[in-house]
Amino acid sequence: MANQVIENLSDLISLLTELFRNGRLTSFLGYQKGTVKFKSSPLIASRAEDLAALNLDDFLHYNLTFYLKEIKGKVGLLVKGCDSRSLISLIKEGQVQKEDLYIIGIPCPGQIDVKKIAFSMGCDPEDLEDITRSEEDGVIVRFRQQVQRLTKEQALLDKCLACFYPQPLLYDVLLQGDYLPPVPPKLRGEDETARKSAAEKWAYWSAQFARCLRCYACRNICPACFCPRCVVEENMPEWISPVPTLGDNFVFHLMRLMHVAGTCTSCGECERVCPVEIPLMKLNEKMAADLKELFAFEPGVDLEKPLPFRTYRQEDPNEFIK
Amino acid sequence: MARIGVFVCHCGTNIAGTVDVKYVAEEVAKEKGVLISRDYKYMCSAPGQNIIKDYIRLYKLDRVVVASCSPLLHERTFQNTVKEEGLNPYLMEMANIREQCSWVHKDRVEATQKAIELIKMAIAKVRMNEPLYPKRLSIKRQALVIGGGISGIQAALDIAMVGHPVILVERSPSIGGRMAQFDKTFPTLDCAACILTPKMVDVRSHPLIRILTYAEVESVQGYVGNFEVKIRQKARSVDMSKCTGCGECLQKCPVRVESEFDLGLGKRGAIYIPFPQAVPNVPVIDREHCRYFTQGKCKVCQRVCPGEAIDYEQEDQIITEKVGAIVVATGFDLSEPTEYSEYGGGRYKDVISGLQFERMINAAGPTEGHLKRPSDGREPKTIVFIQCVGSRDESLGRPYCSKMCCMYTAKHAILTKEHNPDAQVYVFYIDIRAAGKNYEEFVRRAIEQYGAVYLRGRVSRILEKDGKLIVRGADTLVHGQVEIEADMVVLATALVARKDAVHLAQMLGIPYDQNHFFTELHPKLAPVENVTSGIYLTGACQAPKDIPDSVASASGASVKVCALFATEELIADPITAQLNPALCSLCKVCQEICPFGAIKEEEVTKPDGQVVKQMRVIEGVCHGCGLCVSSCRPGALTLQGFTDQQIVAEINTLASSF
Amino acid sequence: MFFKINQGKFKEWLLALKNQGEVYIPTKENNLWVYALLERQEWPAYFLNTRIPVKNLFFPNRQALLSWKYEPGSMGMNSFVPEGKKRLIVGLRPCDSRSLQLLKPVFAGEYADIFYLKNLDRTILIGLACSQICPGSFCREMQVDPQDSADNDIFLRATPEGFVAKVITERGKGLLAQGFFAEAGENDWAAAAQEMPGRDALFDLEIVKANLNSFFAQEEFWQKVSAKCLNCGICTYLCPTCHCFDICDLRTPEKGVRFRCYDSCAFPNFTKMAVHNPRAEKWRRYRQRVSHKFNFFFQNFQAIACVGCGRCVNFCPVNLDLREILTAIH
Amino acid sequence: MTENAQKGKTWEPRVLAFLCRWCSYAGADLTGSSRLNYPANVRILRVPCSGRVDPLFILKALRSGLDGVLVSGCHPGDCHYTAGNYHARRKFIILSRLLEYVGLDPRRVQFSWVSAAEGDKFAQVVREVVADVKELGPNELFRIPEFAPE
Repeated sequence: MANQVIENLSDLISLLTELFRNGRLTSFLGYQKGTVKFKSSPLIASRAEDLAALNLDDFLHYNLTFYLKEIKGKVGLLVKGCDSRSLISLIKEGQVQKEDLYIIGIPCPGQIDVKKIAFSMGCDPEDLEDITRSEEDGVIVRFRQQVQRLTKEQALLDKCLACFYPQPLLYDVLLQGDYLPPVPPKLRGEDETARKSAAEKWAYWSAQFARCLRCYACRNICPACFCPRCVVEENMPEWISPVPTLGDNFVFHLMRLMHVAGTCTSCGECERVCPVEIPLMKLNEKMAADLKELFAFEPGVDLEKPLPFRTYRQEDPNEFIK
Repeated sequence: MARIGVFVCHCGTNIAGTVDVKYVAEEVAKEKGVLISRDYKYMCSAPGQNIIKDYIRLYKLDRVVVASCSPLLHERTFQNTVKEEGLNPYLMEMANIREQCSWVHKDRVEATQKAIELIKMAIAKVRMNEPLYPKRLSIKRQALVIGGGISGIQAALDIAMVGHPVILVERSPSIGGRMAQFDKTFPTLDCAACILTPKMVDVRSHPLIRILTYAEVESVQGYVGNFEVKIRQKARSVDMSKCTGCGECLQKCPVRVESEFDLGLGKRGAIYIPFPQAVPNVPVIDREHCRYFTQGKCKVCQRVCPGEAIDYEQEDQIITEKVGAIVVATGFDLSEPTEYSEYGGGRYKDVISGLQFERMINAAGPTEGHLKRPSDGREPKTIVFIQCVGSRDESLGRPYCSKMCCMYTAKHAILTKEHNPDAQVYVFYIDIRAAGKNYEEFVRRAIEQYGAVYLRGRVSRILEKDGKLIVRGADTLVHGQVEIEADMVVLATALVARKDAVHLAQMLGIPYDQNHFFTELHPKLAPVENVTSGIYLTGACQAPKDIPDSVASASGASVKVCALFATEELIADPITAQLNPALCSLCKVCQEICPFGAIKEEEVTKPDGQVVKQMRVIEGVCHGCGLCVSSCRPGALTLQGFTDQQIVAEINTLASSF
Repeated sequence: MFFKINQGKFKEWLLALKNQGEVYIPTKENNLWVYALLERQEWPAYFLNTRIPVKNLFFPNRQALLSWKYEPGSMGMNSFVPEGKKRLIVGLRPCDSRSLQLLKPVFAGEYADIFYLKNLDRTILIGLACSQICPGSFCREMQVDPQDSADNDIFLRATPEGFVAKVITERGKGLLAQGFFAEAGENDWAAAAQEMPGRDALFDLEIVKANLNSFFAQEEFWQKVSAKCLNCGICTYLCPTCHCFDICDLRTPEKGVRFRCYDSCAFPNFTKMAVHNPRAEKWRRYRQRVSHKFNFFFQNFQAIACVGCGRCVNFCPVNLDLREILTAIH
Repeated sequence: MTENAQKGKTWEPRVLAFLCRWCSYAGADLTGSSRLNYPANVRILRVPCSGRVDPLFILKALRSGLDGVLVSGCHPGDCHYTAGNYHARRKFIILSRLLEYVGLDPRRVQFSWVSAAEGDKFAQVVREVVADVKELGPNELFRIPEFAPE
């Protein structure tokens, strides 16, 4: 792995410009200024001239690797530590080749969770007027003439509080910066929904899945969902009705989980984009915990270890079988 | 619209006694597409089958459901019935209303209701059935035998005898294998060389057998009937076509190194043949030790060779061959005596392995058949044999029994006594396992006739003291400690898989167990077959085997090869996976999990000239398990005969909610 | 005709409305604003707009159309035409109110959609002026006034004390004549108008409309603007005016129900036919969405099928901003 | 279930069993030839291997209103195709745990290894599964409330 470090954004743009010029790149995936507050926008550059819009601000939630499903060729892209795990997953799934990519690692101070902040302030994300990172710790939020300081734990995405891979696991070059976790990473605590009774769990998830519109944003933004045709679109046989009934919604989400098992790195994009706030990360985390416990598998951290549904051990758990 | 006929069997009272067959036939007649629904006393009888045929003709049926006994019993029968009437046999489905309904339920109402639902499931499935046709594949009628021991030799001879060409690949410079190292064979005590050498000569002189010694299989591609193998012929540095086998070079070579064949008990030159009866009788130059290769000068062998056969410039060659079947006969290794430090294996010169003893007592061996202590060359008077050294030892992760040791130790005891009737022989054993023809008698002879002392117990320690070996152990039969002052100790080390067995297994796509022995298709009913069709196993690469077992399995494997070659073309069951490349994401989960290596990636040129990668199911290799199908997320794979559509149609007949 | 009401009376009035029919008010459930049946929840002190547009109450994502059941020798059928039960929706923003009227010609055409029309007919709409411009919205460019709306039966403006109400229809008037409201005048109404933060118009709708035809053939333009698009259905499903649907049956061997559910022109399958998909590429689908709203719909119904609510902008997972495209076309 | 209701019977669960054709299907045949009894609530669907059972089959069966699902294959090490059951086992435990997580009682979806020689075991497994499902009651989890069967 190269040890080259890029000093700053303008050096990065010069490097990319050079790579476009000499044909090493045909596309580049980065970030640009967003058009609504607290959001950047993905930048898809297909020539050096497009790079002028490249901009790194405080809101870089996007896991850009999902665009690799669609954008082929020699692609350069920015990855945060967590995003690089998706790359490893995609390489293992045969969806991209390392040689085709030019991977630029970027430092990440932890991504701001606007929904979490709004929830803790008892308002809607739309109501927040300003969020700025403070030098010492956490963020400063302005909301209806109030100013509030929040700690990182209060302001950052939960996944960032459990960031064990702040530096990309795979890269060609790194952008100068601190590759440290935003806070000392802690394994997520036990999920309280898991402790409920079966009836309570069913009631809880029914309420969640009942809202599902089946807009498929969760699937489409998911780097692990790369099938040319999703089973939900298969109609011979029809596994899942297009009608968003509770039952079909259940089957859709459980099916999707089964299909991304081992490839899903819990990047959380599905939950972020869900227009009806279904807590999909709970399911991803549940799956990740099971894979770890049952098969000692952690997604997206090891290029060599076979994916969990592509291998087996004779001594795999057997007690659940009569 | 399907034209379905349903035929409900009474099976005498077997079905009709519990299931209201008339009512069942009436009910299922209401299903969509069912043109005729009939019941009859015995559907499998000739008149019963005729009813089916008559209705196929009369109603131009294109689908048939037979509700009767288990398909495991009569699926073929009814497939043939419909076939005789011109229908594709795969357009017939069975509903099992006997074993899985009338025989297991007592309540007539419940059983009748269940029978109706089972038949409805079969109707739903058969609607989705499509005619299937067995696939035909060509066969290259040439076999590859890997390993030139007694198993490989026997297999090569058997296959060639039927008239098929055989390539016999052996890694060492000569064929012969382990058996060539042995002196006598149990339980008959005939000389190993006397019975092996003629077979080696037969192989050499057989016009259909091509021997490649000092060669190794490098890669194997393809599938049953159509393998492509690459074999590395290592540079022998001797031109086989010129060498006369005179042996002049062997005498004059100035280098002396330990002979592998004699397990360190003897020496050989840098140019050598492993043993006098080697086939081919052509030496090789061991470049690691040859003075010319290591120091740049010498060339003594070249000077003395009358045939000008020495060729220092020779290079490794890759030989590519097409074969239809492969016999794996790679044999075994022995565990290291150093595993037991308390026995001093490797430290005490006079603690040797059973195979070393075998070389020592062999008249053609390094001591010309004289028992000599490696330390001082004196004849040992007291010899202790220790059994199960490395076998049946959980602590080494080797729980299995090496099977041969009991017998060859008895043989060694007898041979020792025959060499020197005054010698004292002790054998420490755990159990004596002498299950084989004349085996038990043989062991009894060692004890009773030759006076070998058998002590049941483990040796805890061996100490060297004043040129003697003090063997301390337990005799569990008298519940006491014993200490024997021995001149030599022989360890029955374990038979283990070849060190590189896993590498070969992965190359051939054959499974192996935790001990790295190769796994047969079925331990009892398919002992020489392998999950990878066209690859057969024989000899001790599967598990410890003695000569009779090895030879028998070699002949078994050969028959399988010949049976394969006897068929005109391979007829593959049409219940195989099919792939639609348009839906494939190339994630290759199918390739990774297929137990048979039936899915491969290949490059395909599209009509527009574009070259794209595609996965392909090799139908001849696919066994139709459907594992890939259930693992294929976009649904690019389907299993003929058990498609998703068929299975969902069956489930849907049972649906009660939406 | 104007009326006014204070906060306390307003809450009483809401409860009293329950006698008239089902009352829906903006409610925050599971962290998102929806119109929920008034039960015990309070009237919200503050909300921007609902996440799920009000169309969902008229043209739901899961509409049962009919059911059937096989009987021996026959088949029973049953239609799910909504019962005429009266409903009142309180707190619609002007954009959503407009959308209901925009959809009317779609469902009232030659083949009248009884489900939509009956729902519209049985529902009294009580609109509410905005207190803030929503993120991503461009209502004023779309000629929707956040402070006034004629698309309701009653329209409210909030004041520090309570509300000023403008009566628009007769059935609206009937609801106010219940003793909760006091008469008010034009000046009260004007005083209740809130200053909306100013911003230069991003584009002129008339010019966009005029330019769209010429933009249609500019493939590169559409490719570029749609490059980010995910092909998800958020923009269409959250759009108050998108109305494409699919019809599917759910069934067992004996019985079944025919449903109508949303479909989205963003999905590749939307136009997929046996051997051909006229909009297989993403840019064609995106062009279709913009052209339909701002051009084709106008050709059919002489109105623009967009109310500028900004949901598609604010909730787009990849910040694909319709306003930017419209501005570019302008 | 409606049929039973019409006959005025009490509710009886319906269980779908996916059986691999080599071991469990043959085992179920042996149950029959041994004339052992088990409840008639089970419907058997023959598949080549437990590895053929896509988790979607199980979800589909539950979605269709079946009250329970049983998947049965060869014992570990006995798979006719050497490893189908091992691969299946991994998917099944993950699915089973997910179902439990969302509140579906794991007794509704059960797994067993039944060899061709275990006719008695098959009968026992069916008895247990049917008893479990009976205790759990009808699977109405996926039903749309407004269209609950009359």
